[in-house]
Amino acid sequence: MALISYAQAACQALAAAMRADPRVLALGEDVGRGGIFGQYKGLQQEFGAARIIDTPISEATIMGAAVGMALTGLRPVVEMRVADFALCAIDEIVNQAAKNRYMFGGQGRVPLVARLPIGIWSASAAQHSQSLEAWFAHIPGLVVVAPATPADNHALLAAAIACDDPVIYMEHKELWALQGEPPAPDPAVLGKARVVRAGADLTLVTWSKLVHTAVEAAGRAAQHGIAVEVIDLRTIWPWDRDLVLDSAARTGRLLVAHEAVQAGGFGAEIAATVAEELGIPVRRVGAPRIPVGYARTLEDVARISAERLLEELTTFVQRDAQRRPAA
Amino acid sequence: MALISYAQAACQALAAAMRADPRVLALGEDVGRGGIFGQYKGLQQEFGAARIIDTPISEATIMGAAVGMALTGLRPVVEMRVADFALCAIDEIVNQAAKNRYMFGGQGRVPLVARLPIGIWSASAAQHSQSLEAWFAHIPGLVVVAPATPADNHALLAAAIACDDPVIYMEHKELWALQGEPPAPDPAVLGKARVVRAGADLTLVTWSKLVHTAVEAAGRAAQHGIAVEVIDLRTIWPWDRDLVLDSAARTGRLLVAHEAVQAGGFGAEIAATVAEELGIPVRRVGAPRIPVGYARTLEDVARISAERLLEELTTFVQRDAQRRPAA
Amino acid sequence: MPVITFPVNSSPAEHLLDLYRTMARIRAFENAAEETSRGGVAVFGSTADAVALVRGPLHLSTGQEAVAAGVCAHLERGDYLTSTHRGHGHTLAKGADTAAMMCELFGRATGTNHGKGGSMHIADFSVGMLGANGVVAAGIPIAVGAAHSAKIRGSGAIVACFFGDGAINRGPFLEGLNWAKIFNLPVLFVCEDNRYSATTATDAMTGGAGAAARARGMDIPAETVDGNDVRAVDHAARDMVARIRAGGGPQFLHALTYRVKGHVSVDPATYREQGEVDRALESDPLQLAAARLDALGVDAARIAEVDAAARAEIETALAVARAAPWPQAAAAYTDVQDTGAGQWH
Amino acid sequence: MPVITFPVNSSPAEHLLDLYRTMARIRAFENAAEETSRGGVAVFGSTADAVALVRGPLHLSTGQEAVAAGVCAHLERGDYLTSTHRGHGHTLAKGADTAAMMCELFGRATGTNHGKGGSMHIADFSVGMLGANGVVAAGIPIAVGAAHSAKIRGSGAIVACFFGDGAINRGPFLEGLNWAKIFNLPVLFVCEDNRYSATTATDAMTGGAGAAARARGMDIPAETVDGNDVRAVDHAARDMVARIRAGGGPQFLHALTYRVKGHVSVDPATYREQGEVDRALESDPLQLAAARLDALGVDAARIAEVDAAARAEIETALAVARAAPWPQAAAAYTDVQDTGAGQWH
Ligand SMILES: Cc1ncc(C[n+]2csc(CCOP(=O)(O)OP(=O)(O)O)c2C)c(N)n1
Ligand SMILES: Cc1ncc(C[n+]2csc(CCOP(=O)(O)OP(=O)(O)O)c2C)c(N)n1
Ligand SMILES: [Mg+2]
Ligand SMILES: [Mg+2]
Repeated sequence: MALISYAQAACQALAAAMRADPRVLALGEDVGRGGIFGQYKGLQQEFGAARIIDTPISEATIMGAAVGMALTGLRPVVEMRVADFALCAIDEIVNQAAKNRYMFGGQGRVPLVARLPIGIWSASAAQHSQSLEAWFAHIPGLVVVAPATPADNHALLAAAIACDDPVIYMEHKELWALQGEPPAPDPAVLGKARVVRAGADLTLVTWSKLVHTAVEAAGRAAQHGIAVEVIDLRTIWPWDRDLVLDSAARTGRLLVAHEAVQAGGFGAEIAATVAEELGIPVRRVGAPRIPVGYARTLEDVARISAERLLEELTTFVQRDAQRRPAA
Repeated sequence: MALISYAQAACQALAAAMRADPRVLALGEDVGRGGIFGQYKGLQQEFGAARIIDTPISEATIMGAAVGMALTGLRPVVEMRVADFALCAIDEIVNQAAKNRYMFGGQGRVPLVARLPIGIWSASAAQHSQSLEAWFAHIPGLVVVAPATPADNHALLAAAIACDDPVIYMEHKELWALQGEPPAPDPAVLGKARVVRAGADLTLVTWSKLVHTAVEAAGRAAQHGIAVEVIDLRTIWPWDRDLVLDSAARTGRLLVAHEAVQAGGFGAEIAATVAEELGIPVRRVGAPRIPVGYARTLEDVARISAERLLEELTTFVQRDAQRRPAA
Repeated sequence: MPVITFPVNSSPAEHLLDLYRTMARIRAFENAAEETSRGGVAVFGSTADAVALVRGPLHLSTGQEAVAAGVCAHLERGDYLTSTHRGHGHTLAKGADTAAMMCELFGRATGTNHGKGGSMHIADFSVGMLGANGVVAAGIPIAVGAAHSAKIRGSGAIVACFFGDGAINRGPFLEGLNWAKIFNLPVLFVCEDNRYSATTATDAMTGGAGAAARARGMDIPAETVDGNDVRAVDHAARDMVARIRAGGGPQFLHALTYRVKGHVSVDPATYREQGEVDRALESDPLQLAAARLDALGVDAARIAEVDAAARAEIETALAVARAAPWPQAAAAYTDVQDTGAGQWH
Repeated sequence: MPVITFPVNSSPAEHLLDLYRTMARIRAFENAAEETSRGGVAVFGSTADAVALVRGPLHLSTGQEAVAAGVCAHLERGDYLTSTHRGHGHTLAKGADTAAMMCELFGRATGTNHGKGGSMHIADFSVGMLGANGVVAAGIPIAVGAAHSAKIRGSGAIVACFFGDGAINRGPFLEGLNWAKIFNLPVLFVCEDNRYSATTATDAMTGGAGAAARARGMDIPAETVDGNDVRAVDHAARDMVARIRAGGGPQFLHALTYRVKGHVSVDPATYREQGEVDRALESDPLQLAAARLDALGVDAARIAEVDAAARAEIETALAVARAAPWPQAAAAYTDVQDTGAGQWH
């Protein structure tokens, strides 16, 4: 079967949703020319300018208008280009989209999908490289999704569009061109993680682009006799507590890795939960608390490499095995 | 000695800083009439409208202009009224103030203090009740401070104004009228926590208004024979890791409590760190992941009471003592 | 687009009496809210009295009733409205039930928002009232989106978007007006210019001639009217709404009025001259309308009847609200979100 | 305020040659940057070539040089400037060293930002250039704050605030202009209208007559000029800067130009007609200025000399940049913040 890119997969999921449901539409800057990552390619030709809506550079109103649309019977997909620019629309996301249903006593629903790509984008420096999934997981009312593969970018986007809650949908800025297996037609179930690789020595929870790094590190760890169970979280909120706790209880060790800054990252939530619930050793790997610099030597410091992951998990397992040889 | 209110203490610290340094000024809505909490009372009379600057309702530009002022030799104190409205100025805080120094290679400094009061404000519902300190702790470049007492609101504000970094200064919306001991003249040291009450059985880390709740709960726990060490974190970033780890290592149990939503709150960072470093039992108490409702019955669900804290810490200590009787 | 039928205009006197009735009901509602809120507002560093019936910030539109009444007279039930923190008048004029509204202010389970919102977030989606908003100017993009939606769906609905004079200095004002203009959306922007933004006189904070000039700078037709003269508002709104329904795109109504009370109910507003307030009280919109009704030959008894009916309606609303149940604590966990329901910790 | 002395104007021909020189240097700089960036931009889903010297998004101002040159000719070193993602021209024209700039584009330790910013964040505070910005319109509030600061400190400095035609639809545009107006600040707003916002023709996204009309809606004096005619920009900027220095408050210059290249260097810009581009190329600002210099009797050899000097300067810059050291990995941890330094995990 022909492979498909991460961008194409999302494009197809959106097109399918638009064909099936006239309430679905997309709005944002440059979408009419296919979006700057090709993630809306050909859609305006098929669906017209009234449903693939080019907008001014007005992030606050792109998001705010989507709230108004969602409240009145449409299901907008909101293009924010990168999560960094969505910082111009935070009131609209947090005070309006997320709280609307609750604050007004359930009179309305805000079924929108806001696409906020995260991650370091090679050589794009501090204002185009942020991973802010932890922020949105902290906000009641929001669902937070971060697909790692083309297949998931189809299945999860389809699920997000079908969802009646506002969904913060965080693709990764460096995965657009990634090729992968063609997607299944069915939407995913939001909130369900996926075991990418089974293993008995350590549970490694991660998401987004780092899933691929984790798989690589796990492969190399296996050569050193360490069996790593890699879990792709897929949905950051609600996260799949049961699956993670099950796995961690079995392996007895939890490592969470994410590209976001480690301090205050969502890894803290997972590590803290596992520590509270299971009392097993936990560790986190995230970016240092520094902005992302432009020069490659600087940018690399903010990236989590497979080498780094391998080193962290090896040290973790070895130290812990020494400490508790009976375990 | 006469007691002083939390609002007055901040007012005095700002006035003292303005007298000592002509570069210090304040800007924001309604500051000319003393601010809506009296936290700028009398200042425009003393310092004039050019230094206590009334502004339009333009949060993005209040913050952005402060960045421009800070870069060019002033030391602005930025009034945001409540953290919730600062959501209209997030690009300016995160992409501009926090990253400026780094992104431009250290050419400039952004010595500003942004006042973003947090916490539930009685009967003010979902858009005036958020505690978002975890967000800013996650952002490289920012210092995050949360004073609990009048004395600290003097000492910490003085330190924040003296600091060359952008400081997110989070007073509590329900502490303005709190009376307390008059402050010492010296500024605090940012990043240093304070042991409010010593105890050997459990370390309870908290900040802002919950410090008072924690002290009450600790007093009642003492009557049940549980000695709680209460730590007021004061600075959320950089947080006083050493003090917390020392205490937790001594007591063998860590409980973090905050008024913010528990999921993704800063308690996760502390709990995860302590679990990683010490491997001791940890627990967190925070608000459920729900917006704050208006009716008191609903609002109360989002509040952390002394009863709740007492129950959590008692259960924690008792269960843990059973599990590890030798500890 | 589907055809919408409008109510046949009654005689000028009857129409004005209808407008007067709306204003009287708003006035009575807010007087009652103010009365039952005494001690309930924790603001300016004070602590809320636990026993007050209406608690939290209460923003009264006393003296501004003509704007809500005059504009909403031209809205259908299926039309939408977005409001501000000062939204009682808009909500009532759009057709919400006053008892349900009072229950909301009292924080009861039977309130329009089931006690989750209170005064500052009052909403009645069943009559198209999409909500008061605690964030200045935040209703503007939402209004524009609702109008965009109506246009896309071809529902024929229009949107009335209310905001204050202070809101025109926030970014979403520009963005929202621009959006409405380029997509030619059916939205009536209504700037309720009561001259204050909290404790600040807005004029000194506003560059240029103000609201209408900015709208015109984006080629949105704009008119400034005496917002205390309900007929002036009514006429301007009628014409603008007609243009909007005819596909003419966004229109902008700038209504000059005055905030008679403090910013919130407990604000003594000592930052302004009493003389200024006194002068403003001389052009109270209800008194102006009553005088005009008189001139049109409407019997004083009929006006008194309307006043009495309004007061009686609100007495009933108070009684209903007093007797209404509180939300259960469990309700704090409902209507958060569907996905992950139950995972609230 | 302290007195500021201005350079005595040279003859019109010499002044125009100075402007031409600035434009030629910008053109040479950007041509070199484009050349050395081939394969280095990871955009439109492609992956960056690891060996390219200039990497990441590169926004060229080719064809727009007259705006930077004409405006900056009237700025002192102590004046400030805020820029956009398309900021090479502004930086150079404000007086930054081209070798340090090229080092920054190459990501070297010797760059203006020590390799931390790259093209999109180029800055040289030592000449008052407060930074290019990756967020559209974000420079506007910063500019306004710098102007406010200059006024408060009585430094006599003014601020030139550059932004694109797309930026006028973001909220900070309104907020910043309003702020500058009410505080009567020394700021020159410069809208570089190159007709595109990334792949989108800005016109269809802009309600009303555009930038200047909006400024006038706030009573800020505004003028629209041919932004490819460096003399037009120069004259307008001269007069506006003089009014600003005289305490006249904010002024607004709307410069009509054209984005000859794609949005970023790798954008083929297939969304527009080649004819449109061809027509625009006919009014290339350098060619226009050269023709005018010729008409003023300036020898062609002198112009060629300027061109050659510009190219030579940039060749040197390239050589310096190629040889310059990378930042150490440890530098990734510097200039984050003082408080808690070392606690970066
Ligand atoms: C974004 C934002 N900033 C500040 C506030 C605080 N605030 C509430 S109402 C108000 C004044 C609003 O003035 P205006 O728009 O004229 O409305 P009015 O109160 O006069 O009806 C302010 C500053 C807010 N709610 N939201
Ligand atoms: C807030 C924000 N939204 C979107 C973008 C993505 N973006 C970068 S440049 C650009 C176009 C800007 O157009 P204009 O202001 O006319 O400047 P030009 O590129 O034409 O110089 C866009 C949309 C951004 N950088 N910031
Ligand atoms: Mg007002
Ligand atoms: Mg442009």
